[in-house]
Amino acid sequence: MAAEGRVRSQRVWGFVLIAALLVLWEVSARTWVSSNNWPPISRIVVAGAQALAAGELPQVFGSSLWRMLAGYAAGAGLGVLVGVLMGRFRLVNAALDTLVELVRPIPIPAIVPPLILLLGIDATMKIFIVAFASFFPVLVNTIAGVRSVDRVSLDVARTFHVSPARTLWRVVLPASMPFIMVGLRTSLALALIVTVIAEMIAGSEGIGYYLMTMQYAMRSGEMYAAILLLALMGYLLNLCMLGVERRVLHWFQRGS
Amino acid sequence: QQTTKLRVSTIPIIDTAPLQIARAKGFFAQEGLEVDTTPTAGGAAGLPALAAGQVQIAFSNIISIVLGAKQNLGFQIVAAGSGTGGEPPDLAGLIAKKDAKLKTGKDFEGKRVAVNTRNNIIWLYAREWVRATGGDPDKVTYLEVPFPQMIDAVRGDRVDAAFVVEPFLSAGLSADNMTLVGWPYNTVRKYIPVGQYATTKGYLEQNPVVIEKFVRAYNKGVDWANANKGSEEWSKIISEYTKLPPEKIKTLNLPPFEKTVDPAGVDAVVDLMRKNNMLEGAFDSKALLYRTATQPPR
Amino acid sequence: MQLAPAEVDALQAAEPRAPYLRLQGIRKNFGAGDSQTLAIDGVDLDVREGEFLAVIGPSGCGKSTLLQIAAGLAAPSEGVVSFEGNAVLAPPPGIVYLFQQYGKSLFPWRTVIDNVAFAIEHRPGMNRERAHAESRRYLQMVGLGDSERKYPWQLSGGMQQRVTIARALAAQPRVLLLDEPFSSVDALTRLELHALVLELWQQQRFTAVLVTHDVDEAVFLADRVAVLSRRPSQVVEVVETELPRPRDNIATRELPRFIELRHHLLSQLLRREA
Amino acid sequence: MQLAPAEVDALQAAEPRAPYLRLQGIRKNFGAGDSQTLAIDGVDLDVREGEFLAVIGPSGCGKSTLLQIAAGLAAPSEGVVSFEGNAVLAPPPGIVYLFQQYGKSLFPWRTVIDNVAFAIEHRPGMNRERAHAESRRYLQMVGLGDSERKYPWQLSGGMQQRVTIARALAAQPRVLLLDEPFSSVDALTRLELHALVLELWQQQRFTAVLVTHDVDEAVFLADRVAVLSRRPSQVVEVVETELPRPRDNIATRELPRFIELRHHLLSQLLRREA
Amino acid sequence: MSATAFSRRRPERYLGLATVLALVLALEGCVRSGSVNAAIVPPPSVVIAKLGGILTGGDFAQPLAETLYLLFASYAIGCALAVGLGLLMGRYAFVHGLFEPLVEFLRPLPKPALLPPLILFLGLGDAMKMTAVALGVFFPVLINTVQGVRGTDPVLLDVARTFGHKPTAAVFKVVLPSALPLILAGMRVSLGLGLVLVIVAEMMAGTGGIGFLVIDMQRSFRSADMYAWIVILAVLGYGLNALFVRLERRLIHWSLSSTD
Ligand SMILES: Nc1ncnc2c1ncn2[C@@H]1O[C@H](COP(=O)(O)OP(=O)(O)OP(=O)(O)O)[C@@H](O)[C@H]1O
Ligand SMILES: Nc1ncnc2c1ncn2[C@@H]1O[C@H](COP(=O)(O)OP(=O)(O)OP(=O)(O)O)[C@@H](O)[C@H]1O
Ligand SMILES: [Mg+2]
Ligand SMILES: [Mg+2]
Repeated sequence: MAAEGRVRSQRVWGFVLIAALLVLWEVSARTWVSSNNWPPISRIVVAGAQALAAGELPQVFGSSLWRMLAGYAAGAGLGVLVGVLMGRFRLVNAALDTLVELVRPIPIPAIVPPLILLLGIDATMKIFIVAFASFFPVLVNTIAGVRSVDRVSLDVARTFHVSPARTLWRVVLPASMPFIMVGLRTSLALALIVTVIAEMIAGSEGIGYYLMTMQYAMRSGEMYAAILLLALMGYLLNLCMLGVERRVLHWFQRGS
Repeated sequence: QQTTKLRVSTIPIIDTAPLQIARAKGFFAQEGLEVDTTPTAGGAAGLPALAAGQVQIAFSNIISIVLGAKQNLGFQIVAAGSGTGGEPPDLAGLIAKKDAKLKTGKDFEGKRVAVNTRNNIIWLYAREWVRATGGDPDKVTYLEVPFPQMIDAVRGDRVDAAFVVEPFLSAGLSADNMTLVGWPYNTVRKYIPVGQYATTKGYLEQNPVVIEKFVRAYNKGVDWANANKGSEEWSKIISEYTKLPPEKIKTLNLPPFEKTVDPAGVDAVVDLMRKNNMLEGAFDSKALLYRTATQPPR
Repeated sequence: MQLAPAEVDALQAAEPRAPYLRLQGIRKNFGAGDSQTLAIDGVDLDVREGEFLAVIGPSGCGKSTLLQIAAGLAAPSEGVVSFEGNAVLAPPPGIVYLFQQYGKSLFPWRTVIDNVAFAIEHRPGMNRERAHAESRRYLQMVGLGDSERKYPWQLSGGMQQRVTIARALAAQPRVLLLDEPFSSVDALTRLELHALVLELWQQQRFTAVLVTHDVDEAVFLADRVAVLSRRPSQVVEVVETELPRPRDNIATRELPRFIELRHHLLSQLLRREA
Repeated sequence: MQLAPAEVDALQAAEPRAPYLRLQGIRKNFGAGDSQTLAIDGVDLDVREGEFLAVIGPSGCGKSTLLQIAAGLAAPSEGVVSFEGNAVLAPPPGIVYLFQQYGKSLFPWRTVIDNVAFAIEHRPGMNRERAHAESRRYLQMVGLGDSERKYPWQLSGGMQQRVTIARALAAQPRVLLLDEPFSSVDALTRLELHALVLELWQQQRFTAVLVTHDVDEAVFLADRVAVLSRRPSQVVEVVETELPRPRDNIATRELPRFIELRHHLLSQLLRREA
Repeated sequence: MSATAFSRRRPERYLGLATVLALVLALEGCVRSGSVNAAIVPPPSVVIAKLGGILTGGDFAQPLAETLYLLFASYAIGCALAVGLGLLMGRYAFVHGLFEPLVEFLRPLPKPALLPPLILFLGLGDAMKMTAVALGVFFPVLINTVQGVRGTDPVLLDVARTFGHKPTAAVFKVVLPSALPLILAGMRVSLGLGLVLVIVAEMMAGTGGIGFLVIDMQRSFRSADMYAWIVILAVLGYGLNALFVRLERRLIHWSLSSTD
């Protein structure tokens, strides 16, 4: 707890660092880097403020956010579920392991045509893509977490005749939480990334489409404004996750 | 009268102006069509979506349509989109640094040229331009660079020249130390087809009337575009879907929009594709053009 | 402690009962190939219903392993365990094993009281309040009433150990297998815990098997004491304590039989080298 | 064991020495706000150079905490620790603390011998072979010569505990702080370990502080025994054992002084309730 | 152990193959029955035939080598930096505070969105691709490492202190091994991610490798060839993961021992 407070106060330096980088950006854009693709921060802020005021950006972000959350919830939820089962039961693991490892390296852009065929070009497809991407980090971390659960913990549950299902829920799950949480955080950022990418494939909604259009319209100010806002959104979402993590994992992180 | 819903995959670039105009001016509604345009990035997902039946019509470049038709996806061109006129300017040009002193294809040997994707139309015409101006296209390196990054790439000497489209072309030319080297489209052949609207044989057989209505309304958009190019309303409509600032739209130099596709032009493209190993075996380019593409419906 | 149960007990201890928890020909091998360790080499042991059996033996001889096998937590390499006539292949309902590694057997994400509640919260008809009330009762018995909201890592070693005792007792098992449950507590606490365990044992009439290194403790608590040999371990001898109940911290320990047994067992243990 | 060192020892134990390891006004608070626990409430204790000091006290009173403070592993909330005249703010070279939680203090990714080698492998002039040879020597001393290539989870509780003893001894510290090091071993092993520790203590002339729950052990091994009170703990009394060295398992334990001390300390511990 | 474990694992291994085989057969059935457009999803049998052609033709070595080179280089860079920074961030509150905001701002940014500055500053070559991929590999390993470091048992750290190990030595001897299960989990996530990113980078940069081939075939609607390459990709991913699992078994057998 004290350590957490210390980190929080040190975070100030993190923001100082970011501010310094932004100043460097401003200076570089005004002096030696001259490209339409590298506008000064001040121009980005102005463009961003206008887009925000016009209600354009809030609408764009809102529509992305729900797609992202839907896909993330599905993918991460399934990741934990399948991960716990695969980590715990040999047979489930044997049945799915090969399949998972064959599917994991397939890049989404490569399977866009069949996805369109099966899921259309609208929300369903995008949500699926987000879920697909969120699934694997959670799965891999969950399996690793479940496998690292101490045998004594499991035996305690057995000797008190706790049912296997309840053991999963009350012992295996909390014990693997350090792994699961970190998988969830990895996937959260990934979900955001993939939402944007999926929106670039087709459709006229969301951050991805906005970034794409602004780039092709040579309005790099708006484009970077959206990127910075995206970063901010990711930061805030991660902060929420950290809040959850502090409650769930207080017992784990006392080493720090 | 009952309205028919039609989903059209487009690309939010200047080339699709007539379609957007026809929509904005209500030409489709007059024909009893409700057209819903779905933008896809660079058109990559457009033809797959068409083949999958998720859209009924897709705007795409001629090369992709030919390649798809070759793989028995049943594509049919129903209307003209964009192309080059009888003389420059085109929608795309080859630019380089002034001090690079690049003039002809011969100068390009051993040099690097930026194209948006290899094995596609920009690449094809870049090669053919090199050939047409006395160079060997195989001695040139073609690097894939997204259009928005091409100017940076030239300026940063990552490439020696770029075959770039509007609005980046105008932006590039307005920068200092940049010059136009050539108009590959026009140099290779006048009146060549670039972008077209395609549908599938399956849809055509079931809905010939819908397609006629679509093309008729679209052609009204073409007429309007050619007549009102540069007007306030024109800028407004274009700006609406491309997000380009209106003042920039006014400065763009555009060829006229066409209502028909020249079958000879398609043949020529197919020949070029063969010449550059993009196509093997027999291909009947006549069968690719539905009648609405050569004879505008009354 | 009334006289009646004590008398019954003395009787029960004397007269042999039907097989209750039975270990037959138990052998246990760890590892494979060259690095094999034969931990237990043919142990036969009958635990009688309701008795208090103590097991002593040198460090590393296989006492914990044996208890885990009896609890259905580990499988013997050879031999059979049966409980009330049925083969034990998984932890049978009614048998609870208290781990020697008390630190590891507490869940770090649960508070002390929730750790105790773990033993009972899943039972039919239990809810959170009842489980907590029950757990609190046992925590108070082991002297940890004021630490219920702490986490295990906030407790001293001896306190952690007492939590595991509370948890095992709260489960009210029919057979309680205790693996060095008092190793980390001071003399007084240990006496208090002895009294507590004996009292509950007499009230609830469960069967207790206790592994300990403390010969005094073994003799004081048990009806019978089993002595294991060095690894690979076998049963060297099983002695009836034949001490009267209720037992008293001072009186019992001064009985000639107690002193004699203590001496005998200690010399058994100390002799093994020779 | 020759007579000479024993005589020296008896002398040393009698005559007070210069402050060596000194705890002054130590208080220790855990937590903050409402959930505060005052574990130690003003402890003053001087450990003399070369002496064997035992510390006894009830479970949870703060013995481990006190030893960790003395080792420089934990900071006191108030008070000062000094070692050879210098304030202890971090673990000073020469002081080694042996953890009560032996299971947790072994590295699961290291074999037994590598766990022991951990204590010395980083020293100047050490290489892998020498560290292993040295570690092997100490493992043999604690009776684990044949388990050196096993991993901690393959050992029994008592064996794990002996590994930590071997590790602490291998470090050859000037001050060795032992926190219930013999709690999980059987009677014979315990006697052997007592002999081992005493022998090394006399050979290497280090200072030993031993926390234990076993009063016999405390009296048998120590020069002085400190008794702590319940939490918040204070020093109740420090007794000189005044028993001759070398000590003998049978003879020493039969000395009247031994029996008297044992009785006194036990009643001290058992009385605290009243 | 090995003898029994082996005979027990054998049928299980077939189970995994059986699952895959069943799915492939189901797909074949779907395509053949016409319920799925064969032009977009070619029947597996056709893909396998193409695959045979590629493998016997021998032109798979070159793109495979390019892809693997890019993958290994960026993976190694990304992991090394992530573990290094992760150890520092997990250990020192100041470093954590200094970098955490930046990391958390950069982490959710899509690499395509970073393409403009990447191309602007790094050009079009391997440097740009490696940076993009290494960046993607970097973050999962980093946050897993930080988490692992923070979970190190204080008792183990105190053991190192009491035996007089220097703090830096303790990082390598105590913190790193203790965090290893989490670090390896992160690296395993990143391995899959890295492969995907390499392919995507090759698709976007279009200079070669499997990614370029795949996207090129997709653009020319040669789906059977494309899927043949995707199968190669999938098997590649499977193989890399299998290697990784072996490594994991060696490095953290002590942590996996509980599941025997
Ligand atoms: N998982 C394992 N793998 C290999 N050997 C093991 C394993 N578990 C226990 N052993 C070995 O089996 C023997 C018996 O272990 P066990 O824990 O039962 O001893 P114990 O009698 O309980 O000892 P203690 O009194 O020290 O707790 C030991 O020699 C130990 O090394
Ligand atoms: N990290 C902590 N947070 C809160 N309280 C703690 C913490 N560590 C120890 N305590 C408390 O401090 C007191 C003393 O603990 P300590 O471990 O020193 O006792 P001990 O004398 O060694 O007991 P034992 O003989 O049982 O090992 C205990 O009441 C314990 O609850
Ligand atoms: Mg044991
Ligand atoms: Mg203690």
